[in-house]
This record gives sequence, structure tokens and C-alpha cells, in this order.
Amino acid sequence: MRTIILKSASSYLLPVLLLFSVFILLRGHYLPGGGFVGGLVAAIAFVLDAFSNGLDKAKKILKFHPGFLMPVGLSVAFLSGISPLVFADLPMMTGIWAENPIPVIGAIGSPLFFDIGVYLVVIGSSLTIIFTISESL
Amino acid sequence: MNDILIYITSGLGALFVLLAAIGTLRMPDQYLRISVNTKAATLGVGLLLTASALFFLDLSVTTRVIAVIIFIFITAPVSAHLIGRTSYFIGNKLWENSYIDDLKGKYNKSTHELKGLNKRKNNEEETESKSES
Amino acid sequence: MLAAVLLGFLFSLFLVFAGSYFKGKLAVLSSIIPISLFVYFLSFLPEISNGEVVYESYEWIPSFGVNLSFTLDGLALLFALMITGIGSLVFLYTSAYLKGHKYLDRFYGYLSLFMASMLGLVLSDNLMSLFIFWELTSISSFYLIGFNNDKADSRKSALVALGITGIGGLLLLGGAVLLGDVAGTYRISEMLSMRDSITDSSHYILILLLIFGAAFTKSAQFPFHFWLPGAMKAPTPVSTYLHSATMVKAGVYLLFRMTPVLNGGDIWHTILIVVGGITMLYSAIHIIFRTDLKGILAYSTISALGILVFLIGIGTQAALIAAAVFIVVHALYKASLFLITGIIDHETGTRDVTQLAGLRKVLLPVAIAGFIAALISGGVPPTLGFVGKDLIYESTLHFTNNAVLLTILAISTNVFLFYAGFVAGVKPFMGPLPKKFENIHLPSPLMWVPPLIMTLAGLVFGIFPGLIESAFAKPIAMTQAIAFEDFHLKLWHGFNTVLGLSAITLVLGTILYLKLTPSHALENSIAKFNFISPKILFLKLSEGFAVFSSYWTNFFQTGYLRHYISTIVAFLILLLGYLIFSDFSLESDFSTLAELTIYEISILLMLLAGVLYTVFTKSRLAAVAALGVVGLSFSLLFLFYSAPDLAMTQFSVDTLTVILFVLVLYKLPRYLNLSDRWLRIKHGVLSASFGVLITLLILRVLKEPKNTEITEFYAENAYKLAHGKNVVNVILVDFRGIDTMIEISVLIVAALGVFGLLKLRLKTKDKK
Amino acid sequence: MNIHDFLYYIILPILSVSSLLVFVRFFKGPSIIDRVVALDLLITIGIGIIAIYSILSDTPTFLDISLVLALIAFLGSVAFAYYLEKRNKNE
Amino acid sequence: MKTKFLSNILLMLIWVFLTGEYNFNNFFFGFLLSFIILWILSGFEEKNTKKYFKIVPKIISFFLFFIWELTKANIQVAYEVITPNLNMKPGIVGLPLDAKTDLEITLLANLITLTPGTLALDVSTDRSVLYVHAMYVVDKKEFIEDIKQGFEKRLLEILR
Amino acid sequence: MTNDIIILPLIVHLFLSILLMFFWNKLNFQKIVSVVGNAMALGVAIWVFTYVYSSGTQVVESGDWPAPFGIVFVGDMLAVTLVLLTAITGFAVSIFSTISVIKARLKFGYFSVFHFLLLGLNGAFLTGDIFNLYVWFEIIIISSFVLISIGGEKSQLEGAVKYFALNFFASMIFLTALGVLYGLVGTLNMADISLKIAEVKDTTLVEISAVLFLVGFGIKSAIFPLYFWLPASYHTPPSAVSAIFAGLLTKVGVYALIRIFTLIYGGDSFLTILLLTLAIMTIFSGGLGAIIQNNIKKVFMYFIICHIGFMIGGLALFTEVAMAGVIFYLIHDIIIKTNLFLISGLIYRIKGTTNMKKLGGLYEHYPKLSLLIAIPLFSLIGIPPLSGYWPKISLILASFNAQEYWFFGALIFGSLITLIVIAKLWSEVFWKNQPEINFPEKFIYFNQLRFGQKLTFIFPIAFLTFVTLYIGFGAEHIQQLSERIATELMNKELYIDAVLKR
Amino acid sequence: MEIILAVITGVLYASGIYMILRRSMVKLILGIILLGNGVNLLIFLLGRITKGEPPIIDSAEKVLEGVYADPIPQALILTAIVISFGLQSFAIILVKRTYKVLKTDDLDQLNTTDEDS
Ligand code: NA
Ligand code: NA
Repeated sequence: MRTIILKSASSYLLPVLLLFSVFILLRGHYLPGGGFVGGLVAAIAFVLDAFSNGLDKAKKILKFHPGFLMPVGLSVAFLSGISPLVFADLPMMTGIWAENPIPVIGAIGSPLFFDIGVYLVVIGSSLTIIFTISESL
Repeated sequence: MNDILIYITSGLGALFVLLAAIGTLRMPDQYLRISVNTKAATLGVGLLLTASALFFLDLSVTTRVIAVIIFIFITAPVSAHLIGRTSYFIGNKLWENSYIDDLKGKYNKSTHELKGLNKRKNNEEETESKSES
Repeated sequence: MLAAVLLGFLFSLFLVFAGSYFKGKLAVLSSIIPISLFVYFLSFLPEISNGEVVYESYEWIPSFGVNLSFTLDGLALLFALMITGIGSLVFLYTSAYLKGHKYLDRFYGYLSLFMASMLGLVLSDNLMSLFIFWELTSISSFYLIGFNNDKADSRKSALVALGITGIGGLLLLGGAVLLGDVAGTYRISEMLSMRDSITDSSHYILILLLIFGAAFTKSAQFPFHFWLPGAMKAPTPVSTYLHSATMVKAGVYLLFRMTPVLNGGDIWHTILIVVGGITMLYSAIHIIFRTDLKGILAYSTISALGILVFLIGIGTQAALIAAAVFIVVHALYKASLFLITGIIDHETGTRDVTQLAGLRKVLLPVAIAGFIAALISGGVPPTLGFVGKDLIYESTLHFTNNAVLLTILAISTNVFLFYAGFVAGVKPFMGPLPKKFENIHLPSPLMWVPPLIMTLAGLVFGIFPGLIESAFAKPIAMTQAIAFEDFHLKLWHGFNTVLGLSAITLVLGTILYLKLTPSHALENSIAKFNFISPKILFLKLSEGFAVFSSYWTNFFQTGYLRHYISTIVAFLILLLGYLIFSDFSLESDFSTLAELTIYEISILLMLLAGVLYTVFTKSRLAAVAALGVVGLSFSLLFLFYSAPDLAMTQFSVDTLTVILFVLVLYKLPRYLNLSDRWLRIKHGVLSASFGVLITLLILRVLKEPKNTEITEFYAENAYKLAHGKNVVNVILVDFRGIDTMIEISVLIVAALGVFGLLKLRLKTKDKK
Repeated sequence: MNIHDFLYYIILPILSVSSLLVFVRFFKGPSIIDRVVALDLLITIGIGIIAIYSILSDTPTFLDISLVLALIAFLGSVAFAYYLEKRNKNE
Repeated sequence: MKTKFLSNILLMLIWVFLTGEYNFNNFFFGFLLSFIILWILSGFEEKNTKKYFKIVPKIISFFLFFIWELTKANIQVAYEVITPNLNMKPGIVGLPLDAKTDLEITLLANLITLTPGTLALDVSTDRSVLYVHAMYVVDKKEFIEDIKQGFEKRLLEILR
Repeated sequence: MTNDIIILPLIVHLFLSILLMFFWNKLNFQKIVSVVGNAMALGVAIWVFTYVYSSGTQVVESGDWPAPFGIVFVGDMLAVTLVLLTAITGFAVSIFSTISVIKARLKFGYFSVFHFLLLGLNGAFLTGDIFNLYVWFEIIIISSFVLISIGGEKSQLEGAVKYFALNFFASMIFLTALGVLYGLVGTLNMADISLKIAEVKDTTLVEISAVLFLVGFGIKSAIFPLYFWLPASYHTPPSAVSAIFAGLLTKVGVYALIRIFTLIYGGDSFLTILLLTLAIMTIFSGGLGAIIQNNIKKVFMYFIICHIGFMIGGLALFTEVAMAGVIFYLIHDIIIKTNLFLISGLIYRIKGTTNMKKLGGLYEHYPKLSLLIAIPLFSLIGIPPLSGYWPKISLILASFNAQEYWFFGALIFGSLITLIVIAKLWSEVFWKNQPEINFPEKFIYFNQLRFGQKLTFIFPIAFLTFVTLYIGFGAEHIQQLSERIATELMNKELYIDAVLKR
Repeated sequence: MEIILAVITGVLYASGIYMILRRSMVKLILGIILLGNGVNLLIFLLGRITKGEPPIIDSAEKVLEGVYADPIPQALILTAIVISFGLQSFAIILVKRTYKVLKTDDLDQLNTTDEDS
């Protein structure tokens, strides 16, 4: 859309929203949030950018096709799922936890990486869907 | 002291929200409704959020409330602007008692380019009214 | 014996792969098999006639009790020799009859397949393996009838035959399973000692009906007989081999085999005598209305089969032995007549008996064979046919009920059969030779020697009936688990009633043959009654069935999505309604339920209004916006009821959906109000009823106490063991992480689908 | 009257009534713009309700949801505007 | 300016970590403290960075001004909404812009919109005019002047 | 660790899906990876199968959470048998896909989605958790939506819309059932549900949940009166896709019905009557549908429906004998139905049509191929001693023992219709001379293919035919397996004890 | 409260099905969405509802104690929501594509696949 107001507002909102999405992702284990909502927020940030600056620019910011995030995210989730099986001789999806928790995020463990995988997949697939539609309009 | 602040902020907030609601119902055209909506509601919700920040008096809550307020204050006018201009595009007319319309005939209908004030006014017939099905 | 059975299968398999390389030597190669098998089985004759039984068993599928157990007793040997003996002759005959045929290899393949199946059938001691071979005979018959598969007639006949015998096969399967269950074994030899417990079982009648069904269809009993004349579309060797000598006797064989197991008295007798009786007379009468030689032979075959069933129904020792002898008699003369017909057809190009005459002048050996065959068929002494007929009258006369009626029935039938034999075996050769047939030459001996051999055998056996008696009668009687009373096959019994009856038969038959000339006028006269013939009724029935199928299928498969959904919903309403209202009580204790507050009411109102608005608005965009309202209400609802994660997710997802909708929407047409008012009301009532049931269901479930073991475990351990405080999230990424993994996979696939749907454009020309 | 009662018996009802009033506008339209505006306002009021509800239930975490709400409501409006503009342009 | 701000934040965080008290007062105190420290230190640095320290008070004053305007106008609108008659004189006014950059225009437009009674509808493609819908356009010139002297001037002071 | 091997099939397919997504545009690489991957999956499945066969039911507790608190995977004989069958059909279909599915389609993630589908199927068979089953079902249906609709033109899209709507509806009913069940027992582990459902006082509610499951799964497994989507959609996608749909998608519904009705709702009299009635009607409707079709794909589709009725009816009889019949039939059916659709794909490639009226002369021109095809056709009919025959013995026996003569009648009816229709098909397609029709010109016919390509077409069919022959002639093994599975199913304590480690 | 929610769930089911039964494809999708919401609400409701006690462990605590909402239905619904989202987006695009190819939004025009051929 040809509007300076939206354009500049969204260019400032984009980093903030992305930051917010990471925040939502990381705190999910302790408070409402998590990979899915976090991923949606991030996707929405890019969609907003696509609305205001046009699809091409939004794609340029991403540098690669958002679809690429899907296998990447799924790999992350998959690896965090099977790593206990491979490395620790424990059943699939068993949580492996670091000794000490850290602030904001809390305990660091394989479920966190799993959630990050979810986050990436959600961004990837939502953006693939919306960008594809926008392109075909 | 804090309690009183909560009474005030929440009370005022609720009032402003109610105001926005009544305004949205009563105002005669889209632009006025958008106008009322954006301001009163934004302020009202800001106040309500402040009330909760006051209630919890906790850093994390306060920062979040501030974040929400700032966010609303950034986004509300932007969306008001978007909706307002869209309303003009699709040809929603101004209230009959409206006083002046500087925007009339300024939009190029096909490109949505908007002219400045000094340019010649033409293509007035382009802003014929249309409404959503 | 296993090797004997497998040989044919292996040979047909061999032909599939190597048949084309042996085109020239195929006939010799193929014929070696039945001949050597015939010799092989012949070698058992001394043992068997001494009353011994050869037994062989291989484990196959013990879980089902299905084993390849073979017994060679008198009955089996009779059939085995018939199968291989006539088989040998037919194989040889074929080599000349179909000489140079493009698909001779296929033909021999099918034929060997059939022979092997038939051998397996008669040798099996296991009811299940008997069934297996039974079905294989149907299949090979299907292929043989449809051998000229470029002709629509052949294909249709093959289908009809397969359909009828297929029904029978399935009935046999049912009967076999049931009998096996009742007896506790599929071994027929073991069932023999259980006749009483089987006939007393509550399933006895059912077993009987199923087995009868199988036998009647296979052996072309009325009203299932009509597939057999149709099967005459097959090349003559097939008609000879399958549809007169062997396969059609499988049903008779089955009844024979089952007699000691299932003959439980009146039901057995009544059904078999009635069905056999109707069949024999009905088709015998049909003979006089035919002009096609094959048609005449087909009906006389059916009639003969009727006689066999009839005799088994009588079930006395005399009757059974009569049946055994008649099987041999019939095989010999009928096979001969078919082969002769084949020669005539092959040489003259017609089978129309009104066109044929005087052929003795050009086909003398064939005429001799035909004449003897006619004698056997007519029961003229000193042929085996005479012995057979005597035995038949002997059994009918001594049957306890309706002896006179049965005897008259037998005589009438035999008169027609006499006629048939002479029309087929004698008439074409008599009189002056028409000009057009003057150039005919005697074909290869491979064709005319086989019928000659068979008819001569019929003559020899007639003169020395003791051969048959010692070889078969006694052993067969033993297979029937009846004490063998002293009984001798003789050509001459002295002057008695039976002789008188025989004489009457011969006289009446001769008169009929002399007075009645087959003609097309006669054939057309019966065509008027075709509409009530079982065949036409069957065809009408299957047409009606097809119409019904079409109606039924199109009734449900309308192509309208709403019909499908509303059927499913209606079905659900029916079931749920039945269950819910089957013990419905209005009284409810809802005191434990949560109280209602103003803000909830307003949210719920909003939700309700949003939903209704979505449904009833005429603007798509407004509907989408209303969906936004619904989403918001939902998310607030989730929030009030302690589900912040849900609130967040619901709202973001709803918004994203709205965005998607909005992006797509302007590419879509505006709403149309397509359904009429009546349909809307109908659907409204349907969906409203479903909604009401869901509401009632929920309320009812809420009255039940809920087990909270799992929930408590999560509450206790989410932090301690899984290091998370947002229990919902812990469930999602840890306790039930697999769900989430697959859930994101769903998203990925959806995205791939969207991508493909919108990006992949196939041009119509390179589609697929 | 303590804070709890005040919020419960006065503020929440006001907000609820407000949302219903806005919903009336949503119903009435007449333009799609009115509906979008009403939806936007409903969400904004929702944020207010969440703020109060978080006090009543003593659960500050609920406030996070208001942030998501605010963020996404904005995007919804943008999308509608985008749609309407595009549709109008194409016609 | 950005680096300054970041340094400020960084310092604040360090203070908070040092003290180990994660509450609002402590953060605020940390921020204030680091701000003062940076201000003092800035005397030895280049001129450009000084601006940061001037702007902060201006932002605060602008904020207060805005709150005042907001409240004032809200009461006006409230009156309008509650009273039975509609005594408005609405209209769309083209407002010539001094603001040039995207940020300036956007902020101005948003502030105008947030203020009751006015709604920034659109900016002309050449960025010369901001079209504003207003509830009370008694005198067009006065209306334009109010905004230009009020919001725009104060805003540009901060941003430039 | 060792018992973890039962989830190896899942890991293999998930890995393959991810890998293939990374190599989005490398078509040949995708083909090779998919085929090799499926061969691997087959190897794994055989390993898993033999392992469970020798060591008994294996339970994997994901996340090391003891049942019933986490999601468990249960490799009992039924599950691993189905996993093996999935691997066999998956292997065949992947080879067939490389040649029969057009490039453009393959370029849009065909293989990746295909492996997601196989992943879903394996997951559905292995999971011991009812909600997890729902999730697997969803990955299955979304994959099937994608496979059925991508690149689709008119008829395919029409089919896809209906397919979508009805399957979505089925999922919703499934979820409703799940909600009711959870509301009653508060647990999702199927073994645990089985124990706790006995404590529910309001048995009507239990029956209601069963009915909801029945309808939810019934739509997926295409039983009467819920099957409508199947004839409308299965024939539209490429044959390779139809094949996997036909072989496995409806069967996963049957599997689910078997699982819940043996484990949770076993022996309820209302349900027995209901299931039996539906089974009879299913056989009837499927059979009637098959009679009137002229398109071989549609004929096969109605047979899917008809033969589902056999299995459902056997399930309703609820005896060990019947169950053994059901399992045997299931094993037979998965292989045979997959093969039939591959065959229809081959016929399409040979003649450019699957309409019987336009087909003909196949026996004349491709005699050996025709005989190869005849084997699965005969097996479908149940010509003894081929594979379709054996399970009927158990089913018939069970129907007699239960004195359910109507079901016996339906079995006979269904078998007869199958016989007649297949004979008709044989007569029309193989025997009849090729009628003179206008063949599509821009079409690559089978005889224009290179030898290697022809082989790629034929190999999967021959492979599956070989498996079918094994099922028929090695019926002893299959029957022993079926009986063992039936025993496991009918004694649910075995399952429960294994899962809950009692 | 539950009674009203139960009624609303019923209304959602009814509306969803009613919309699915319409002939317009857009309505079909709206119906699907409504039905999906109804199902979520049903699960939520049957998992028993609790007001204002989210299943989140207090920062000071280690276990969830006292009154708290059952987290399991929430997790289930979350999963269901995400899956429905995937399905719905696919459906929306499917409808768009179908419309583009078939030039109609009328489901009744989509019945050629069921004809005998
Ligand atoms: Na979460
Ligand atoms: Na874990």
C-alpha cells in the first residue's frame, strides 16, 4: 500500500516485533507463550512488512525463501527429539537438561530446542502460505 | 494512595471506553467514528492497563504494561489512518453537515496516487460513492 | 498323486513361458501328459478293485486344516481314469482340430490346467482342497469357453457360466466351512464315521442346501442349467471334455462323495429326486426342439446329469451303482458324439442337423462311431448303455415311494435320450449325400480314432459288464459306506419287468426318432416360451439387478457434497438421538458448575451474535469480520477459563486465517444465495438437531466424575522433572512432544500444498 | 467497596456494555469500514477487559495476551485495508 | 545518539546486576545514574553526542504536552458524544507539511490522530500535504496554524 | 534402547521428508533418495517385524515418561504387521511414482509429502495414545489432500474439495469423540482408557463415544453410509497416489476401528449390531456400485468399499476366528488394492484411458503382462488358493458360529459380485478387441518408453504380485500370524499389561 | 455457566454444519472454521472448566497446587487449533484454485466426478 505512515511505522515495528516473538518463544516454558505463538508473531511481523513495503522487500529482508525455514525448523525439532536416543541411550523426546537454569529462559534443555524448531517451522510455513498467496494475487 | 489511583485510572479508563463505544454508535459518518474510536478507546485502555500496573506494582508487569501501551499508541493511529483513507477510497461519503473536503478529487483512482494542494483540481467525478455489498 | 495333480499345473505354467517356442510339437508334448497319467492311474486298478484305498497327504495350511490329502478309492479312480482317458483322446483330437491355431499353446495350457484341477478335485480327501480345485475348474472353464475371446458371444457365455458356477463355488465354500466346523475336520474320510452327528446338528439343513447349491450349479441342474448350452460356444474339444464328460460331473461327484456323510433321509432324497427328476425330463423334452447338434447334445447332457442326481437321490445301492455305471456310459457316448459333431462341423462347416445327411459316404469310420454311440445312448443291447438303463429301472422300481411315477419319469427321459443319440449319431450319416458335401474327406485319424475307441469301449463293457463290476461297482459301493450286497452287473437278467421297460423304451424311442424330424419350425415354436425360461428370467433378473444397482448407487452417490454431509449428519443424529433419548433424564444437578458473571454473559452474547451473524450475513467480508469477533470472544473466553496459552493461540490463528481469507476473497465471486428456502429449512433443522444433541451430550458428560490421575501427575512433575512452570507448554514440548512434532509437520505439508496449488500450473497437453 | 468489588461490579460491566454497544455498530454497519472499525474497537476493549481481569484473578500473566491482541488486531485492520484498497483498485 | 542510548542501557543493566535487585526502582535508578554519568563524561566528547542530553528533557516536556492535549480533546469529544445534539463542524483539511522524513511525517500523523477530534487520513504522494479529518473546523487557517505551531514544531525540535 | 527400534520407521520417514525438502529442486536426487529410503524403510520394517515376532510386544515411552503419562508407541504384532505392509506398498509405490507421476508434480514436493504420508501411516499404527492417533491421522489427511489436489485440473479439484470437506468433518467427529472420552476417563493412553472406561457408570455415554469414533473412523474407512467421498475422489489423482490411498488410507480407518473396538469397546451388544448392519450394507453398496462402473479405477474403488465391509463385519463378530479372518483380509487387501491401482496406472499408460468401453485387446498384445495382472485380479476375487480366499474361511466360519447368516449372505454376495465384475472387466479389457476410438495424440504410450522405463512400471506390480502370491501360497504363515494377532487383540490384557507394565 | 457454554457449543456445531451444507465454497470454509471452534469448545468444556486459575506454577512454587485448570485439554486444543489452521489455510487456497479452474463457487457444479463414465 502506498502509505508513508504505515511504511515507516512498520519499519520500526519489525525489529520490535521480532524481539517480542523471541521473548514469547523463550518464556514459553515458564509462562504463556512458546514456539507456536512466538512463530506466529514473527510471521505476522513479516506479513506486516509485506503489506506496507511490498512483498519483494519483505522477501529481501529474509534473504531466503521462508519455506527454507520449514525443513530447518523441523530438523531442529527432530534432532532435539532424537538426540537423547542417539547420544544418551534414552527414549526419543527425553528431556536433557543443563545443570543450571539461566534468567528469563529458565532451565536450558532439549525441549527448548524443540520449541525453537516449532518456532522456525511456524514462521516458515505461515510465511510460505501468505507469501505464495500474495504472489499469486 | 495506590488504591485511589487504581480507582481513578480504572474508572476513567472504563468511562473513556464507554465513550468510545457510544461514540462509535452515535457518530454519523465513518470518519467521525474512526476518530472517536481511536482516541477515546486508546486512552481508556491505556488507563485500564495503567490500573493493572498500579495494582501489581511489579517490575515485570509494569514493563509489559508500558510495552502494551506504547504499542497501542503506535498502532492505533496507523490503523485509523489506514482505515480512514480506505474508507475514502471506497467512496464512503462525509457526513452531510461536513464543512470542507480538501481531499475531494485528489486521489488518482487507478494508481491511488494522492496529489498535493497546489495541483489543479480535476477528475471530480471519480469519487462517486460505492459501498461494500 | 500329488505329482499327478501338479503335473498339469506345471505344464500350463511352462506353456506360459515357453509355449511359443514349441508351437509345432505342442500337440505331442501335451498329449503325453494325460496318456501317461491314464496309464499311471490304470496301474492302481488291481489294488482298488481289491477294495484297498490309496492314501497320500501333504501338509499345506494346517492352521485351516487344509491339507493336500488325496485318496484313491473306487469313485476317485473311476473319475481319474475318465478324466485322463477321455483327456488323452481329447488332447489328441485337439491337435488335429485346432491345428495351426494361433493360440494353440494357450488352449493346451488351459486344458492341462483344467485336467489338473479336475484330477485334484476327484482325488482330494480334504473338503477344502476339493473346493480349491473345484474353483479352479470353474476358472479354466471360463477361459476355455471364452477361448474365442474376440467374439462377444463367447465372452458372454463365459461370463454366464462363471457367474453360475461362481455362485455354486461360494455356496460350496460355505458348506465346506460349515461341514468342517460341525465335523471338526475337513477330511472327508474322517467325516464318514460322523454321519449321525452331522445329520443331527442344527446346521444340517444349511449344509445340505449349500452343498446342493454347489452341485446343482456345477452339474447344470434345473433351474441353473442354462449356462451349459451357452458353454457350447467353446471349441468342441472343450464341450466334449468339460461340458459333457468331466467338469459337469463334478457336482454329481460331490453328491456321490457326500452321500455317506450327508444322506440323512427324506430331505436328501426328496430334494435330489425332485431336482434331478425335473432336470432330466425338462431338458430331455427340450431336445426335440433343437436343430443344432451341439444344442441337442447339451440338453441331453443336462438330462443325463439330471438322471445322475436323481439316482443319487434314490440312494439305494442299486441306484448308486446305476449312477456309477451311467457316468461311464454317458462319458463314453456323449464324448464320442461331441467329437463326432466336431468332425462334422469341422468338415461341413455346419452343425445344423436339418442340413446334414448322407455323410456315411465320406466319413465312414465316423459314421460307425456315431452309430455305436447312438446305440449306447439309446440303451440298445449289447452295449453298456443297456446295462446302465436296466440298472436305472431297477432302482426306480425298488424305491420305497412313488416307484411307478419315478419309473415313468425315467422311461420318458430315456426315450428322449434315445432320440437325441440317434439324431446326433445316426441322422447326419443317413440318406443321400447332398452335393455340397461331396468333396469332404476323412480328416486326420487323430480326430476320428478317439470317438471310435470310446464307442468300442462302450460295446466291450456292455458285452463284458463284469469288467466294470469288478473294477468299479464294488469299490464305489464301499466308498458309500454301505455293506455291499451281492450284486452283479449283467447283460441278461432274464424276462422280468425291467426288460419289459427297456423294450418299451426302445420301441418308443425308435418311433420318436422315425416320426419326428428336427426342424426350425419346431425350434421357433418353443422360442415363444422363452420368456419364462430360466435363462431369460436370469438375464432379466440380472438386468433388473443392474438397474437397481444403478439406482441405489446414484441415490447415494449424487455428486452433491451437501447430500453426503447431510446423510452422514442424519446418520449421526439417528444414532446419537437413539442413545441419548434411550435413557434420558431431565433432572440434573448443576450445583457444582461454575457461576455466571456479567462479563461472561457479554462475551457469550458477542460470541453467539458473531456466530449467527457469520451464518446469516449476505456479505462475505462481513462474515469474515464476524469471524474475527468470534475469534476474539473465544480468546477472551479461554482467558476467563484459565487458558492464557489458548487465548493467545486462538486469537493469532484466527487473525491469520482472516488475513488469508481477505487475501483470497476478492478473487472469489460474491455470495450467491443458491439454495431455496425449503432446502435451507431442511438443513437448518438437520444441523439444529445435531447441535441440540451435542448440547445434551455435553451436559450429560459433565454429570460424570472425571478421573484426574494424569492431570495430577503433570501438576506434580511439570517443574520437578520437566523443568517448566507453564504446564501447558511442558505438555506440548515434553510430555506430549510427539504431538507437537507431527503438528508442525502438518503445518509444513499444508504450506507445501498451498505452494504447489498456487505455483504448479499444468498445461492441459502435458497433463499426466 | 474494595477494589475487587469496584472492578467486578462497576468497571467490568461498563466494559461489557461497551463491547455490546460496539457490537451493535458491527451489526448495523452499514459499510464494511464500520465493521472493521467496530472489530478493532472490540479488540481494544478486549485488551481493557484483560487488564481488569488480570487484577481480579490476580494473574499478571494475562497481560501478555493483551500484547498479542494489540499486535494482531493491528494486522487485521491492515489486512482489511489492504483488501479493500486492492479490490477497489481492481474494479 | 544511538550508541549513547545503548551505552546508557548497558550501564543500567550492569548496575542492576551488580546490585542484584531486579525491581523497577532499581532499574530506574540505574538508568538515571548512568544517564548522569554519561552526561558528565560527554563533555570530553564531540559535539554531536551532546544532543542526546538536550533531547531527553524535551521529550519529557513534549510527552507532558501531548498528555495535556489528549485529555483536553477527549473531554471535548466526550461532551460531544454524551450530549444529545451533534454540534460538530467536521471536514477534511489539507495541511502543508514542514516535516520531511518518513519518521517525522509518521510521528506527526500519529500524534494528530491520537489527539481527539482529528484524524490524519493520508499524505500526498509528494509528501507536501497531510490530509486531516477534523471534527471542528471552524476556521481552516487557525486549525492549520494550531497544529503547525503545536505538534509539528515541538516534534521537529526533538527530531532535528 | 533395543525396544526403541519400533519407532525407527517413523524416524526414517521423518528424516527422509526433511532431507527431501532440503533438496527441493533436485528431481533425480529426490527419486533416488525416495526409492532407496523406502527400501531402507522396508528393511527396517522387516527388522522391526521379526524383532517383535520373536520378542513380543514392545513399548516405547517417548520422553521416558511412564505410561499413561506420556505418549507411548506400542509395537504389538498388529502394529508391526501393518508397518511392514506399509513399507512394502510404500516401496512399490515410490518406484512407480518415479516413472508415472509427471515431473512438474514431482518438483512440488511430491516425494516429501509422500514420506510424510508414510510417516503418518506408520505413526497411526504404532501409537498407543488416542490423541496422538488423531495427530497422525491429520498428517495423513493433509498429505493426502496435497497429493490429491496439487497440479489438479477440473475433476481432480472437484474430488479434492469433497475429499477435504468430508475428511475434515470426519476429523471433527473424531475430536468430538475424543473430547467425550477424555471427559469421561481423563486419560488418553489407550490401555489406560481401556481400564478406566470400565469405571464409567453411564454406559450410554461410553456407547455414544464409541458411535462417534465409529463415524469418525467410518468416514475414513469408507463404510456405509459414510463412504461417499471415496468414489468421488480416489480415481482423480495419479495412479501412484490412488494406489497408496487405496491400499492404506482406508485401512488406517479400519485399523483404528479394530484397535478401539478390541481395546476399549469390546463386545458391546449395541455396537455389534450396529457394526454388523453397517458392514452388510457396506458390502452391498460397494458391490452394487462396482457393477455399474465402466471405469476400472472406479470399479476398484467400489471394491475398496465392498471389501471394507468384510473386515468391519468380521470385527463386529468379535471372536478370535473372525478377528483372524479380518487380519488376514487386511493383509491381503492392503497389498492387492495398492497393486490394482498401480495396474490401472499401467493400463492408462498403455492405452491412454481407463474406461472399459474404450479399452480392449490387452491379452492379444500383452499376453504375459495380462497374465501377470490376472494374478492380482484372481487374488482379489479370492480364487483359491490365492490370497483373497483364505480369510473368507475364517469369516464364514465365524459368521456361522455367531449364527449371523445375513453376514454370511453378504460375504457370498460380495464375493460373487467381485467375481462377476472382475470377470466382466477381464472380458472387456483383456479379451475384447480394441474398439476403434480416438486415442489422445500428445501422450507418451507405454510402447514408446525405453526398456528401463517399462521395467520401472512393471517391477512394482510384479513385486506386489509376488507378495500376493506369497500371501496366497504361504497362507499358513499368514494365518498363524493372523491368529496370533487375533489372540493378542481378543485378550486386551496382554496389550494393557505390556503398556502399563503391570 | 457450563449449560450456556454447552448451548453455545451446540450452536457452533449447528452453524458449522449448516454452513458446510450451503452451496457456496466460501460458506463451506466458514462452516469448517465454525465447526472447528465448536469442537475446541467441546473439548475445553468436557475437560471441565475452572475460572481464573491457569495451570502455571507460581514462581515461588515447584508444583501446581490447590485449584487449577486441567492443562491437558488446553494442550490438546492447542494442537488441534494449529492443525486446523493448517487445514483451513489449505482449504482456503484449494477453494481459490478450484474457483479459478472451474469458474464457479457453487458446490453443486462440482459433481462430474461422481458421474458414471
Ligand atoms: Na505455550
Ligand atoms: Na522429556
